[in-house]
This record gives sequence, structure tokens and C-alpha cells, in this order.
Amino acid sequence: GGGDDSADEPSSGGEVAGSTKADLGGYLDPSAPEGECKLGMALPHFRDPFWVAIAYGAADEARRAGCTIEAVYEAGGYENLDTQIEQVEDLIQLDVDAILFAPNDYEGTAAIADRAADSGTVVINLANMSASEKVAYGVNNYDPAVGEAMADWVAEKNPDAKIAVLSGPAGANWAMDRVKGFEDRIAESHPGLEVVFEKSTDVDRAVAQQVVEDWLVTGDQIDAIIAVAAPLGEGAGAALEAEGREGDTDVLVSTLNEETLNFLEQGLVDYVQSERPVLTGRLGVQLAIKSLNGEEVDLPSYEALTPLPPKILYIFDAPVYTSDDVGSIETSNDMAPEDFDPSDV
Amino acid sequence: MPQGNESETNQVTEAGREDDGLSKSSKPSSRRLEFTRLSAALLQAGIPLAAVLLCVFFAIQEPRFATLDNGVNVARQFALLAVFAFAQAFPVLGGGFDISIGSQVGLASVVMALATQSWGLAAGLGMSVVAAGGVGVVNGLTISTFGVSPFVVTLGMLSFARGLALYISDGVPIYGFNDNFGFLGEGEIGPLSMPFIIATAVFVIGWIVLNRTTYGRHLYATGGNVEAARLAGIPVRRVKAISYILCGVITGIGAAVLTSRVDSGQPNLGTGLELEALAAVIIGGFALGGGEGRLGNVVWGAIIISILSNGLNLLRVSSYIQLMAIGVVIVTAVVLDGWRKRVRT
Amino acid sequence: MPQGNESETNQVTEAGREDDGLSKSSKPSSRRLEFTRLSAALLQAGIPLAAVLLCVFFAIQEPRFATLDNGVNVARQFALLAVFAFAQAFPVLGGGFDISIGSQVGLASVVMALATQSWGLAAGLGMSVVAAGGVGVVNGLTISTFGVSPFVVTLGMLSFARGLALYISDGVPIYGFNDNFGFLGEGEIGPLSMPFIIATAVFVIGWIVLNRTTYGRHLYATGGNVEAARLAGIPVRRVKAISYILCGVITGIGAAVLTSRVDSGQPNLGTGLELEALAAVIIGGFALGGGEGRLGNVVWGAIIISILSNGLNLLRVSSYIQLMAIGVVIVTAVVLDGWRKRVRT
Amino acid sequence: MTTPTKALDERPLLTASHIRKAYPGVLALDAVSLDLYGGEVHALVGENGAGKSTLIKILSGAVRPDGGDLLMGGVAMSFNSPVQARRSGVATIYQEGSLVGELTVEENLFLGQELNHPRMRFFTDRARMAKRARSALDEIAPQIDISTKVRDLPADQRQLVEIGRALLASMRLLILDEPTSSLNDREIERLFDVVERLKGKGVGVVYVTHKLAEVQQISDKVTVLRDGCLVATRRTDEVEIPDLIRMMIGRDLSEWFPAVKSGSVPQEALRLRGLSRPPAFDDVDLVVRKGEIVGLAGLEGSGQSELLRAVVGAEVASVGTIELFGETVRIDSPVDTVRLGVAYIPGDRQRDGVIPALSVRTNLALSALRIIGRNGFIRPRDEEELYGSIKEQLDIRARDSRTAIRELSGGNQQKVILGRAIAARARLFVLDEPTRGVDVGAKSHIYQLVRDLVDQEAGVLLFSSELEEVLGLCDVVYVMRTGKVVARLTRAEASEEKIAKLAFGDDPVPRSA
Ligand SMILES: Nc1ncnc2c1ncn2[C@@H]1O[C@H](COP(=O)(O)OP(=O)(O)OP(=O)(O)O)[C@@H](O)[C@H]1O
Ligand SMILES: Nc1ncnc2c1ncn2[C@@H]1O[C@H](COP(=O)(O)OP(=O)(O)OP(=O)(O)O)[C@@H](O)[C@H]1O
Ligand SMILES: [Mg+2]
Ligand SMILES: [Mg+2]
Repeated sequence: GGGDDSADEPSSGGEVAGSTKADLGGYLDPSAPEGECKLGMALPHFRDPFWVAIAYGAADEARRAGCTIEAVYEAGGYENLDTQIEQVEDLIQLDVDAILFAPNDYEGTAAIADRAADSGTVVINLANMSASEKVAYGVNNYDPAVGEAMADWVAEKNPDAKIAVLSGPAGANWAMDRVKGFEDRIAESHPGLEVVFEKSTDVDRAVAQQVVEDWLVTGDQIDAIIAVAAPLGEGAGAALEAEGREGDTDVLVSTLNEETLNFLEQGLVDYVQSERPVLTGRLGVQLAIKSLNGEEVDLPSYEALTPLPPKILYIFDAPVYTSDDVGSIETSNDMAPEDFDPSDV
Repeated sequence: MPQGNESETNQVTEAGREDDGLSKSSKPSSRRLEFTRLSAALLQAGIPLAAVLLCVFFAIQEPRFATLDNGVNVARQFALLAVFAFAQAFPVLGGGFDISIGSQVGLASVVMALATQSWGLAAGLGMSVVAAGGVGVVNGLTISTFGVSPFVVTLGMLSFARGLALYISDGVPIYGFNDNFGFLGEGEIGPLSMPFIIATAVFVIGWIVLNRTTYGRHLYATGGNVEAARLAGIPVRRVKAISYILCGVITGIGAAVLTSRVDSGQPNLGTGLELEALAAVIIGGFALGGGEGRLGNVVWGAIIISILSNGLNLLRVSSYIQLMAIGVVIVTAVVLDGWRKRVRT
Repeated sequence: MPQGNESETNQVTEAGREDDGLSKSSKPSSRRLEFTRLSAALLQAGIPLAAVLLCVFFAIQEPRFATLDNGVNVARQFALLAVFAFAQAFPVLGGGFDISIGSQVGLASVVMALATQSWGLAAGLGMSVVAAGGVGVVNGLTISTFGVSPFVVTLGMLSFARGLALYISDGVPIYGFNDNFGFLGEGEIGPLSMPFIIATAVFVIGWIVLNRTTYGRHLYATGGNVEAARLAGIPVRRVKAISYILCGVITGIGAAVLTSRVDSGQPNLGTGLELEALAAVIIGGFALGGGEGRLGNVVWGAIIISILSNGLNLLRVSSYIQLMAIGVVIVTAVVLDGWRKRVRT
Repeated sequence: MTTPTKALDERPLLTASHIRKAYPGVLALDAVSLDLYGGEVHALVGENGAGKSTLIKILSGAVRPDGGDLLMGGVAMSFNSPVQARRSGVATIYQEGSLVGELTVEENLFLGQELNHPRMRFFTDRARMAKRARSALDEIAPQIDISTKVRDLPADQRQLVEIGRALLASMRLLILDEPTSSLNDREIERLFDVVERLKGKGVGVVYVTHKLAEVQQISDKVTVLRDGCLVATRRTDEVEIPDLIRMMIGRDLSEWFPAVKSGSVPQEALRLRGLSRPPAFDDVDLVVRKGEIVGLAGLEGSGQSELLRAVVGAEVASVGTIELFGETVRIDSPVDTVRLGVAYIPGDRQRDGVIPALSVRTNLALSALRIIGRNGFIRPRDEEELYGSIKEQLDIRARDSRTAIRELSGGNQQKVILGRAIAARARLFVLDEPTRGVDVGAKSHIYQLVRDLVDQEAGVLLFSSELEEVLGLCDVVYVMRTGKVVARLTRAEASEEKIAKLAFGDDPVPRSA
């Protein structure tokens, strides 16, 4: 783990090595560990820069706060729930103090989260939740809000828009929450909007591109394409460009990363939402430290998306960027630096 | 022409082994004999030897690998893979293979969850076996009735059964079971985990079927030379069909354990499992093309794969390098085994 | 004379695909004979017939399926798959197969992106071929030197090459190319897309290698009966090794096209492609086990798969039902083909 | 001649009437009718491709006829599968081996007829099977260990296992398709004893062979097939061998073995010095000169096939040197020997010779690609021409050059493999049972061809289990016994008795050579 080199951090000039409250999005006051702080991470996969950014946020925050990262495991995909459970078992064997855990499934990881907590490990959920009483905290983007904001934006531009939805992997909670937020908002407030195509796919740019090309061939009018993950939006943008139809159709993407930013600059994508995964990772580490220290944390009250874990910190005010914002987009909460290797921290 | 690319390769490599039936009966030269005897124990080992080397390596690198706790941990992880490897062994022996195992798991998981909700755990277990076994029936009948390639049929089934699982469950996991649901996957009897006990039972029964029943002989014969078996009056189509059904039934048992372990019906459960199971079988010395292989060696194949992933996790090897290491170790183990076989004859 | 060979290869395939021996005995009674003659034209078709039926069905259900626009669309999608299917055809003919194709694509994609950034597009293309071809060299040498199962070796490589791709790229896509980078994947010359032109070129060269060179004869012989080939003085190990190298080289070409199409170096590109390519090859009448099959028929295998996914997308079939439909159609096509072959003999 | 058996006027055991079978482009059987009686051996003879094996496959349910009827004990049967035929008491030994190489001898003996445990129906009764297997083999092949894997047995022992398997079945009719093609005289005798005994028990026997002397020796009746038609069925004691030949090929066969033209050239094609690969063969010295046919004799399994395989590099000898055309060479694989101008015909054509799915033409040209190829490219026209010329020489009967070789009759497949060696324009030919399964007409043809090869200054090293063939064809004979060369005899010195005596090793013989 590279976390050890926090010792080498230059701390001259009165500069504090740790994060500030602003670095934590204003959600928490930073703490430093009072005792040992060995962290382990179990994430669904690294096929999407989103998880790389989470890992970066956590690793960087751990470095600043003086924790070590013992191991970072990825399950290789959402479908590999059983692999993930084994990885958490292996983290327990490693005797880490806290596990930053982004479960592949809600209930399916309840038992293992319980088991980890029972073994004396602090469990923090990142971005995905486990149905466990014993998880100390969860940190999550408020996913329905992502879909709601998209519905509002489309409706404002064209109240009778025809929409195609790339709804992400079958059964993934985050994807379903976004789509649900979108659809609920239409039902509530935008009766003119109509979903003409919807397809769930893996988070794979080439697959999305193919699907959108097929949709375009039908000649049906599509005013907007909703993509619940970055590669889906990239695929949609590329398909539109290939057919020369990027002017007719707006593409809305739920994730800000290097490529969606590119696409925004080129006009292939028209709306990008920041999920702030780096911030999510930072908050996770801070919550772990606070739990280890025995500090109490006051969370704002809200309507929880999932009944468990009992304490979830939601990130609400995700910024939205459109072509107007090009040039002034803040990316440090969304992207890992170029040279960051998530598998080796 | 049998499909035995594997066994053919062997023939080439072990050039000249095939005709010298006499070599077995009479003595190799005396110096050679001594050497053979000295290292016999080791060389006989082959794949087991590879497994032991792996263990020693991991134990030296990370003492926690060799703890009893981790032993129990690995035994459970091993058991979950082994059941599916035993399932795969049957069609492989008959000259085919089943790459729909992973999808059978998804389907069985969903069906089991629904059945448990309605009729209780026993019915759930039964329905898991019925669902995967049913898939096996369709596979077996299609392959044997139409005489088409097992690869295509089970690939089609891989797609179909997964689609069906998603369709039945609407793509979302099925939750809400009481505590004893987890017993199959997480329970323990004495020091033995339930998955381990179940895997052992499946092994014993499978071994008896293969080595002590008429059906077992017929399966070996059919895989070894289908035309000869047919001419000898063996109902080769039925024999093949049954191998897929047995594969499905065993997969159903494994699926129940896995479903219990993830405490939910997961339509995406088991993705990619078919290749892992096939790898365990082939590492265990079975020939793709059929007719060759002992069930006991499949155990070793499964042990290698599960030790490998556990050990690398405990060594905190980064996930990308893990992928590389897994590739290298698997190939090395098989090369080692091939070399042993050549030395022995 | 070319025609002579046409029917010869025909013979080769037609003979003996049946592994069950039973089909041999089905007799064309005189009534049957007449029927055979009447429908000969159709039955000769087999897999092509299935493709045509599929087209007719889709065109009736959705007129836009049959537009020129969609034709171009399908042709491109087809071409992307066909190249990999041609690659797969070589090891399959030699009695093995390569399931590392998908990972080769990921590795080649990353390598190509990095090389393009440093030295320009031509170098990038070259390095894509070198990277995948290099993997082919390792596969080929390992399989032929140690005489171990192609399944295990290429499965190990599947893991290793993907790990390497992720390692090189730090798990994140490599972006930022100028506009001509997309030409290989998206460009058009007249009505023909670049992928289609490239696929055609690969087909022509592949066909010549298989049907008009000594190497081609040696490959068929090695796959057909490796021991007989060896005794006839064919360097069977080298022949097999070369088949994996050719597979890698062709995969490298396909990877370049795919990378250009997604306009970025993607370490996860091509996941699962190996099975799709293998499916196209087997649907095209190749025997797993080797020695049988015509490259021309692989074209039809690829056509079926690509039409199917395009047509179902146009029909707006839900993604779960699409999975089921794909399974059913693939199996049906092969069953139909098997039935045709039996009627003909 | 056999002893007279029971009255032949009982009802036939099995009647085949007007059996018809067409393959694409060939009428393999055309309205063939046959009555088979219990307690009688019925021989079936005919040229390669005459339809013998096809008829047998129909009788045993392996192939369905296009027309005609089978009556068993007067009841119409439709043998849709080998299972039904077996249940009705038909046991068959097929021409092309039907054993499972990966299984042991014992498992093969009970293949498809496993003994079940008396109480547990699905379980095998291993003890009983082992006992029965041993006693069945003791009758015909006491030397075979029943726990050996069949793929480790030489060709002759495999054939014996097949016979053993048929003997274990409870049968009324035993069908044998060329059972002796790789057996030596002693083994053949043992087989005939068994056949006689079964005959005595009222079992009917169908016997296919190309060795017409065997027909005379064992059969009561003989049926001749030609081009799928039945020429005649006769009582064996009413016909002589020349009559049979005339019926089979439509003409007399005058010359048998070709005359020796000239002596050999002094140059050596092959010299072995102390070649060993224990336990197959040990310390073999041997010379083949250009223009000379050298034969190996001795009991099959004395190391001859293994020696031939070592010479061509199929297996690498552990000790000793091989000189080819005057130079000591290092041989790692057949690639090396083929490049140096050696051609090999394997003893087991099914396993080591044919590439079943490929066309006759491609199979034939396989070792000649470096001759007809141009910079690695092949023109099909050249292959076709090559095939055309060899087909003439060897009288290969195939529908056309694009027919897959597996559709050819056994003897015709053998001719293609022989053609492959000839097409390679080799300077040394290594032939293991070159005429296995070849009919009488073609045989003398092949003998002439082999003689022509040496007249063009090639060398030939051959092994045949037919002593007559070795004596008739070879200029020099090496006799082997348990892996050692026990004698080198010139044509003048060699005789059947002498070789037999040396081969069986009844008394210790000093090595000459
Ligand atoms: N470049 C191509 N793109 C698409 N389809 C093609 C292409 N080339 C050939 N085909 C189609 O593939 C089928 C087989 O092609 P072709 O007849 O050239 O091959 P073949 O010689 O019969 O087979 P083989 O190459 O195995 O010898 C034909 O139906 C043809 O229309
Ligand atoms: N599976 C098949 N497909 C096509 N033709 C076949 C097939 N089997 C046999 N034939 C043809 O049927 C004819 C009779 O063959 P069969 O094997 O019965 O000859 P045979 O008398 O046994 O010859 P041999 O003495 O060489 O064994 C031959 O012309 C052969 O080519
Ligand atoms: Mg062609
Ligand atoms: Mg025959």
C-alpha cells in the first residue's frame, strides 16, 4: 500500500496535510485516526472510470489522513457477487480495521457485511448499499435526483420530446434508481415526454453504440437519449456522429469523466452530470476514521432510498454541465489523476 | 473422428507411447527405474504437486494464509467451485461440454427464491434442482436428438436461460427470506461448512456413478469412441443426453448453495462460472473430446483455482496483476502435469 | 480450375460431420428422394436459408429493417464480428480454439492507442497487430511445445492478456485522438464501410491460405487426424502454432478497427467476443476437433448473429426476451442445418 | 476342409432378401439375397468395394438398408440399431476396429454387455466380469493382460480383443469382417478352433476375408459379391480357389509374385547399427540396399512394427544409429525422414493413415505437396493430375477425386495410403502390412508396383504377417523374435519352415548377418 508515504509528506510552512471541510464538499469536518487505521476496499469492478475515481478519492484521503490501504479488490463485474463475497472474506482474513465496501448487491451482501462487522471490522458502504444493520455508514449519490434532473432538463427544452433510454445493467440498483427517478418525474410533472426506446445493456461503449445505431435506423424521431453511465453516453454520441445526427438529438449522461467532457466539448453530448465519485471516496474514508475513533456524526435527515444501512450520507447537489459551461468545468471531484493506478495503492 | 484435440495432442507429444504396449509389462532400464522410484511420489503427483507448491509459496509469503481460519475459508470457496466442476465433468466425459452452467445457476437461483417464498425452503431447493435439471434435459435432448454441436446448443442455452432468469425476475434480485435460508451456504456442522459437506456428498455419488455403474462405463465408452460404443450396442444418444441432465441436476444443487450464500435470488448469479468449472475439469486431466479423466483429479483442479485466488488476495496482489498471475499459474500447472505424464511413460 | 476445388471443399465439409453415426443410416426412400430434388435448392442452403428466413421475418415485422440504410448498418456490424470469426477459424481447423481473442482485443486496443499517441496512426495499427499477434505466438508455442490443452492455455491467456491490458492502461480508457483515428472503424469508401472492406480483404486472404497453399492443406490434415498427418511428414506442431499466430494477427487487425470505432484505447474492449466468434465458426459448420469447415460458411454464421441482434433491436424486443430469442434462433439454425445435411446424404 | 455338419435343410437362421443400399454415386448393394444357417460357416468374398462390409453392417444393424428384408427365424426384423441386432443374438466384429482405446481390455470386452450386480441393477459386477474376461481371453489370447488400456495394444492383439468380445456375447450368429488381416498363423489357428467349436454349438458364422485359403479351410459355403451384386453362392467343397478368383474379378489371375529382375545396387539406402528401443526391439543391425526389398518376418509383436516406426521417426530409438543413403542422420520426427526421401505406410490405417474428412485427392497428395507446390502455393489442377496417374496404377475405386476417404471401402482406403507413399517419390519405402485388407487382384498389382519401385533403385523395407508375402516378394528376410534379429536370410535360403522355426525360437539359433 502506498498510503505509508504520508509520513514523507512535506508539512512545512504550516500547511496541513489533511483535507479541509471544503475538500469534503462541506459535508464533514475532517478527522485524523487516533489508533491504527488499516483499510481494505472491495469494489464491483474497474471497467468504468467511476470506480477508479472512487478508489482514488479513498486512497488520497487515506494518505492525507494517515491511514494505510491494505488491499483493493475488484470483483470483475456486477454479476460476480459470489466473487465479491469471497473477497470480503479474504479482507477479514487480512485483519483490516475498516472495509470500504461497494457491494454488488443490496441483500446479497447483507450476510457478509454482518460477518465482517461481527469480526470487529468497521464496514462503510460506498455508492452501493448493503442490507445490513451492522454497516456503520453509507455514502451515496442520490440517484433518483440524477434522473429527475435529466427529465426536467429535457422537458424544459421540449415538453413533447421523444426519448430513448440506455438503462444500464439489468438489476443494478443505481441504474434502476436513476431510471426510476426519471420515469417518476415524467409521470409526475412532464406528461408530454414519451419514452420510445429503452434497453438495458452492460456498461459497454461498443454495445451502446450498436444499439443506438439500430434505433437510428428505424428513422423514428429521437429528441433525447438518456444514458445512466458514461460509456453508454459515449456510445450514443459516437453513433449519432457516425450517422451525422448529433444536431437532432440531445445526449444526457449521468457521469463526468475525461471522455464525456471531450464529447461535451465536441457537441456530441449535451448534458453531463457530476456524480463526484472522488468526493464519495473521501467521505467514506472520513466516516471510517470517525467510526474507528468512536466519534458521533450528525447526518442530515432525508427520505432514505434503502432502509439499510441505518446511517447513509447522501450527496445531493450534484452539479450539471452543458455546452455553455465548457471551459469552466471543475473535475477534481470526478476524475482520478492520469497517473493513478487503482489496482496499486 | 473424435473431437479429441486434447488426446491427439497428447499422442503427438508422448510420441510413441501408443504402440509399445510391451513397455508397461516389462522393465525400464535399471538406472531409470531407480530415479523413477525415488521421485515417483512427487511425479505421480503432478497437479497435486502444483497445488502443494502453491500453498507453500503462499504460506511463506503471508503467514495468515496458513491459519486454520483461512483453511475453513478456502475450503468453503473451494467447495462452491468444486460442485460445478463435478457437474461439468459429466458432459466433458461424454465428449461435449456445457457452457450454460452459469446461466443455469442464474435461472435456478431465481426459481428457488420464488419457490421458497411461496412454499418454503425445501420446495425452493427442489425447484432449484428442477430448474437447472430442466435446462439439462433440454440441452441433452437437443444435442442428442439433432446431433448438433454441444457448443452451439449450450451457448444458445447460455443466452436463453439467462434471458429467462432476467425475464422471470424482471431483472431485479429477489429478497426477503428468513434466517434459515442462509444455512446451505453459510451454515456449519462442526468444523465443516455446509458447502463443503454438500460438495463431498456430490463427489461421492458422482464417483460411484462414474466408476461403479453401467452408466459410468457407457459414458466413458461414448466419449472415448462414439462409433465403437454405438456398434457395441450402447445407446449413445441417451448416454449423452443423460450426461447433460446430470450436469443440470448437480448445477441445481450448487445453485441452491450459492443462492443461499448470497441470501437472495439473483438472475445474474454464476456468470462466467462455466469456464471456471471447465478449467477445473481440464486442469484435472480430462480431455476435451471425452473418454478420459478421473473425478478425483477434478478436486485438484478446483483446489488450485480456489487457493490461487485466495492466496493472491491475501498477498494483496493488485487485481490486474492477479489476472496475469492466474493465467500464468494455470498454464504452468498444466504444463507441469503434461511433463509428469511424459516422464512417467 | 477453381470450380473443381469449389466442390471439393464442399465434399470435405459434407462428409462426416455426423458424430453419432446414426444419421448415416437414414435412407432416402424414393418418395423422399423426389422431395429432396424438389427442394434441393433450398436445402442446399441450410445456414444461408436460416439467414434468409430471419431477414424475411424481420422485414415483414419492421419494414425499416429492409432499407439500404440498415443494410449498410448491418454490414458494418457484421464485418466487425466476421473478422474475429475468420481469426477463430484457423485454430479451430487445426483441432483447437482460442478463447483469448477477446482479451487480445483489449490488449491490442491499449497498445494501439499508446503507439498512436507516440508515433501516429500507421504505427498504431502495426502495433495492434504486433500485440495480438504476439499473444498468438505465445499461445501457439505453449500449446505446441508442451502439448497441453488449447482450452487451458488460451483460458490462461484470456486472464493474462486482460490483466496486462488493464495494467498498461491503469484500467482507464486512453483518449484523445484526432479525427482520422476513426477512419478504420467509421470511414466509408463509396457505399462500403471500412470495416466491411477490411473484413472482405481478410476473407480473401484467409481463403487463399486455406485453399491454395501447402499450409492450408497441412492445417486441414492436422485437424483431421493429427497422428496420420505427423506420419505423413507434416510438422504438426508448427502447423498448430502457426494457426494461433494467424489467429492473433487477424485479431489484431480486427482490434484496430474496433479501437478506431470506439475512438479510444479500451482495456476492456472485446470482452466475450471469443465466444461470439466461436459461435459464428461453429454455426458455419466447422467441427470442434478440427479438420472440417469452409471459410465461406463462417460468413453465414457471422451474418446470422449480426442480423439477429440488429433485427431484434429494430423490433424493440425487450432485452431479456432478446437474450432468449438469440438462444433459440442460434440453436434452431444449427438444427436446421444438421437436418439438411442428413437429408442430403 | 471342414467336417460335415448338421443337415443344411433346416430353416435358415437369418435370411436377407433383396437387400439394396445406395450411397451417393454408388450402388453398394443391389438386391443381394442370402440364407444363413446355424452350425454353418458362410464365407463372403469379393473385390475391394464389392459391398461385403456394407452387407455386414446391414446384417448387424449398423446401417439401414434402402430396400429389402431381413428375416430372423422366419420373422421380419428391422434392425434399426446395433442394440436390436445384438438382442436378437447377432454378434459382429467390424472391419475397422470398434474398440475404445481409453478403456481397458476388460472394459472393452464387456462394452455394451456389462454384467450387472445381481441385486443392484444399475451397478456393475466387477468381480464377475474380470473372471469371465480372463477366461474368454484365455481361449484365444492368453498373453493379453486384461487391465491394459486397449490403445496400448498392437494391432493384432486389438483384433483378438474384438474376437474375445464377440465370444462373450450370447449369440446365434457371429459375423466376422476380415478378422485375420493382422493375425499370424498361430493366432489364426486358435481363432479357427473357436469357430469350429461355436459351429458345433449351432451358431451360424459369416466370415469375410481376402485370404482365399482361409475360405477353403474354414467355410461350408461361400458367396461371391461383385460390384454390389451377388455372383453366386456355392458349397465350398464344390469350388477351387481359381474359380473363386474368376467369380470375384472376372478373369484368371496368372502371375502372383513378380519376377526378380536384377540384383541390388551396392549403395545402401538404410543401415541400422545397434538400434534399440527397449522393450520393443533391441540391438538391431540391418541393411537395405537400393534396388532391394528387405522383409521382416517373425511373430507379430516381435518388434517389427516398432522397428519400422523408429526408422521413420514416429518414435525415437533410444540407442544406436540410423544411416540413410550413406549418412548418419539424427531423426526426431517423421518430418526429418520424409524430407530425406523416406515414405511410410502405417500398419494401422485407421489410426495412423487416413484423414477421414478429407478428400481422396487431398489424402493422396499429402506427402507430395512439396513436389507439386510452387512456393507454398497449390494448384488444385496439379493435385488432380497426381491423383489421376496414381489412381490408374493402383486401381483405386472412388466415385471421384473429391470423395471423402472415409466413404471408401477398407481396401480402397489402403490403396490411397499406398498411393500417398508412392506420390512422395521417396527413395526408401517403409511398409507395414502394405496389403492389409487388399483383394487378391489388387494384391498382385501392388506386388508388381513394389518391385517396380526397387527397379527404379529405391529401397524397400517391409513387414507382413503373411509369411507367403514376405517369401514371395523379398530379396532378403530378417527374422525377429522378441525384439531381436535372430537371422538374416537371402531369398534362396528362406523357406517357410525355416522362418517359422526361427520365429518361434523352438531352439536357440546363432545369429547370422
Ligand atoms: N467477402 C465476402 N463477404 C460476404 N460474403 C462473402 C464474401 N465472399 C464470399 N461470400 C459468400 O460466402 C459464401 C462462400 O463463399 P465462396 O464460395 O467464395 O467460398 P468457398 O470457396 O465455397 O468456401 P471455402 O472458402 O471454404 O473454400 C458464398 O455464399 C459467398 O456469397
Ligand atoms: N459411408 C459411406 N459413404 C459412401 N459410400 C460408401 C460408404 N461406405 C461404403 N461406401 C461405398 O460402398 C461400396 C461398398 O463398400 P464396402 O465397404 O462394402 O466394400 P467391401 O466389399 O467391404 O470392400 P473391402 O474389401 O475393401 O473392405 C464402396 O464403393 C464404397 O465406396
Ligand atoms: Mg471456394
Ligand atoms: Mg470391407
